[in-house]
Amino acid sequence: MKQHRKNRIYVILFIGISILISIFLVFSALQENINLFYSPTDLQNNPPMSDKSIRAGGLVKENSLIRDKDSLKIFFEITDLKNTVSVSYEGLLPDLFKENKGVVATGYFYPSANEFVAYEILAKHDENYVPKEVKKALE
Amino acid sequence: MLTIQGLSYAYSDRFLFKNLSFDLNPGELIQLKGRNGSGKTTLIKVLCGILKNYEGSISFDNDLNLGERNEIFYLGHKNALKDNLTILENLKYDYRSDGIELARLKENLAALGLENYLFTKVSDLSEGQKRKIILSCFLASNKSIYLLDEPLINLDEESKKIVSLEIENKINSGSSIVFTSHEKNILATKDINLDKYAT
Amino acid sequence: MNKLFSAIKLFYHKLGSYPWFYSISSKFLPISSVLALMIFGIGIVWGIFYSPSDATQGEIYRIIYMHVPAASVAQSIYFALATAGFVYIVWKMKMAGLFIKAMAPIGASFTLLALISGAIWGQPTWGTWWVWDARLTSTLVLLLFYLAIIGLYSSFDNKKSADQAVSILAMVGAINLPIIKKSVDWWNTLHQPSSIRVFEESSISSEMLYPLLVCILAFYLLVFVFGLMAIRAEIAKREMNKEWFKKIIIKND
Amino acid sequence: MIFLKSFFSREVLIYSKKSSNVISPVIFFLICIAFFPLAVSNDPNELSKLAPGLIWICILLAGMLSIQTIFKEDYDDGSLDLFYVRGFSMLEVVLVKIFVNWIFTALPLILLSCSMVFLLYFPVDKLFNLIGSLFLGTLIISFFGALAGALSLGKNSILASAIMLPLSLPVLILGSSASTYSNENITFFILLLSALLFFSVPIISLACVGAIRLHYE
Repeated sequence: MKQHRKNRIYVILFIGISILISIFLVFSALQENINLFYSPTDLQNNPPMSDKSIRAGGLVKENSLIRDKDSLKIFFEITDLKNTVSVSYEGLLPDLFKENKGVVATGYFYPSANEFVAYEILAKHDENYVPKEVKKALE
Repeated sequence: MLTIQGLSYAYSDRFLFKNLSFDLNPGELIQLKGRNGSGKTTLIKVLCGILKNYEGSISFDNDLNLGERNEIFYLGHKNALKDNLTILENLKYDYRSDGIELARLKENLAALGLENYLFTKVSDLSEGQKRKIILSCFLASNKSIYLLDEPLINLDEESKKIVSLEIENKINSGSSIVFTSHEKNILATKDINLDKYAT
Repeated sequence: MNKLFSAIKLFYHKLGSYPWFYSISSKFLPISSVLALMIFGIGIVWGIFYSPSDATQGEIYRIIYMHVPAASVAQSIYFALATAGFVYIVWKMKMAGLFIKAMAPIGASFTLLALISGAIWGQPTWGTWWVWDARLTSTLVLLLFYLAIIGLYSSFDNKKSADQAVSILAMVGAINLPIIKKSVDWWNTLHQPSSIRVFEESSISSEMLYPLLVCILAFYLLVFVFGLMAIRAEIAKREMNKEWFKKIIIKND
Repeated sequence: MIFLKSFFSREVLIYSKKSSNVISPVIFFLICIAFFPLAVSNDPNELSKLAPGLIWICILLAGMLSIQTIFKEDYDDGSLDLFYVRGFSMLEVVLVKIFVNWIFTALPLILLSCSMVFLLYFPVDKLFNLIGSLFLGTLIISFFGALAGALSLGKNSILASAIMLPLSLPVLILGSSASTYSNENITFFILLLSALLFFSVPIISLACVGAIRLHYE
């Protein structure tokens, strides 16, 4: 067996084995369902520690938006049609923030008061396009 | 024994030399001649396997791809020495000096006048002295093929004599040498003038 | 079966030879450029004027007819470069190296077009010109890859090693692009879960889809035409002093 | 195999003798980190929010400095020619060189980033995440840097960074988010980073071998 042919086989083995290992690692990583994003139900069932900044998201409950007169404080509730969580936020709301539209808040959750104090709000946008006429027809 | 058939080498589609064929038999001393840029250094690099995309074939003891390479000693323009290491540290890890005991190397270094520089950094040495470090490996090594690119350049007279003497010893002991040099007084068994093969 | 195989092999070798490609392309060029411009005109006019306006975003979404084709063309040109790189490394076909050199600037300009149209599109909906969302960010990375290829090519003086370097980079880039896209998407869901699928064309209604498909076809034809021109220019540059090239020039004029 | 051992000790000797290899990335890293509080803001919770990303960016840039000249010295002084003459398999040469370079330049930076707990108010409980992800991330980045260095051997180094940085993007994303999330999610990131490592090691080192070869046309 010529030397350089042996080398070639080592190289191919080297590539094959390490790519197999990497595929195995990716799969085992995906099993590890980490939880970076909490829906109101997650917040109820297994609440994170309140000193950990987490992301909570859901639909803004119909007419649950209360604006404090003197300060910029805002209270509203987010729901995933199973449970609701009340959210307090101080600051400007993004222009796409509307009731029963999706929202993602980053902040701290206090299970005792079932209250989520957010320091950042991102508006979610519904995803698909529907021509104006069709949308009117649906309503 | 090295046989070369139809060897041609092109650099960015301009042929340096075209279908050059010759044999390098044991005990033969070939001097490569030709103007600057006629491809002398390139030919040496091709023969020792640094440059690979040549046309034609080079077979070593008719084993086509020069599989076992440790039978070739290559001395190039660049010395391949590490500047921040001392002479002995360089020699410790340089493949050209493997298989040679340290005492022999020290002997050769002393012969070439480097005996009290063994522990100085290579960066503090002159070009000629750096050259002598590699030549000390050359003096002590016994390979079957030597490819030397300007072995005698910027050497003092005395060292030139030592090296030329050693070249003759190696030829008599059956090794074969291809070298390039502008020295006149080395009697080569065969001359190859690359200008004849230029396109 | 092997008749077909030898036909492909013959075509493959012919593709590699400059003279054959140069003469064939001179025949194809006029027809395909007219065809490309025509389809481009139809697609754009249909998309801009005759398709319905969107419910939530009104008229501005029409930029989709420029942005989505440009982005998809930019992506496929890069993978074409990667395959050309693979062909160059494995079979040492000179034409493949030349293909990469010729197509890289075209790919880069279409990526730039996709970026600019994406920014214009993002402006009304987000209120800012640049949105660090998944799609635009990976398009920006694609642009960086193109610029790396062009830069690497120009830094070599010897054509052969330039082609080889560029092929290696194109292949390595192509292997890493999906990974980068995945990680950028994943990064985006971290900051903006189920972010706006503003740029996905899958979820749009059919009246809008047809003009979009026409535009995409038009863009690919345009790339084909520009590609032909660029490759011919590159062949001319490399084969200027060759006999066959002089003969063609003398024969033409 | 004997070649590997002697080549490894040769590289270690070269790096240990050349202290500038170790010191310049460290100095660059510290200066780079020091700029942010001066330029951005020095209030603690703002800095601790930015800290993971800053550390990763500065380590990426500091690592970039030394990794790109990994083959330059051997190419200039002719050692690479000898490897070809002797018929060493360039894959081993590349792997050993990258590993030794990683030991001498990246490890000190990782140890140094532990001090960021004080300088950048980095939350102490997440230090383990940071070190773990840095450990893997810097190794992956060294491979991309080596490829960039090999491709632009003997050319200006701006190009090398233009090649290396886009490739290191996934590592930056995974690494910096690994250091922001709490400890129990760390296994997810470590698994992904090692998957990336095992995926890019063979491909990128082979590309390096090809890239070096092309300078010998």
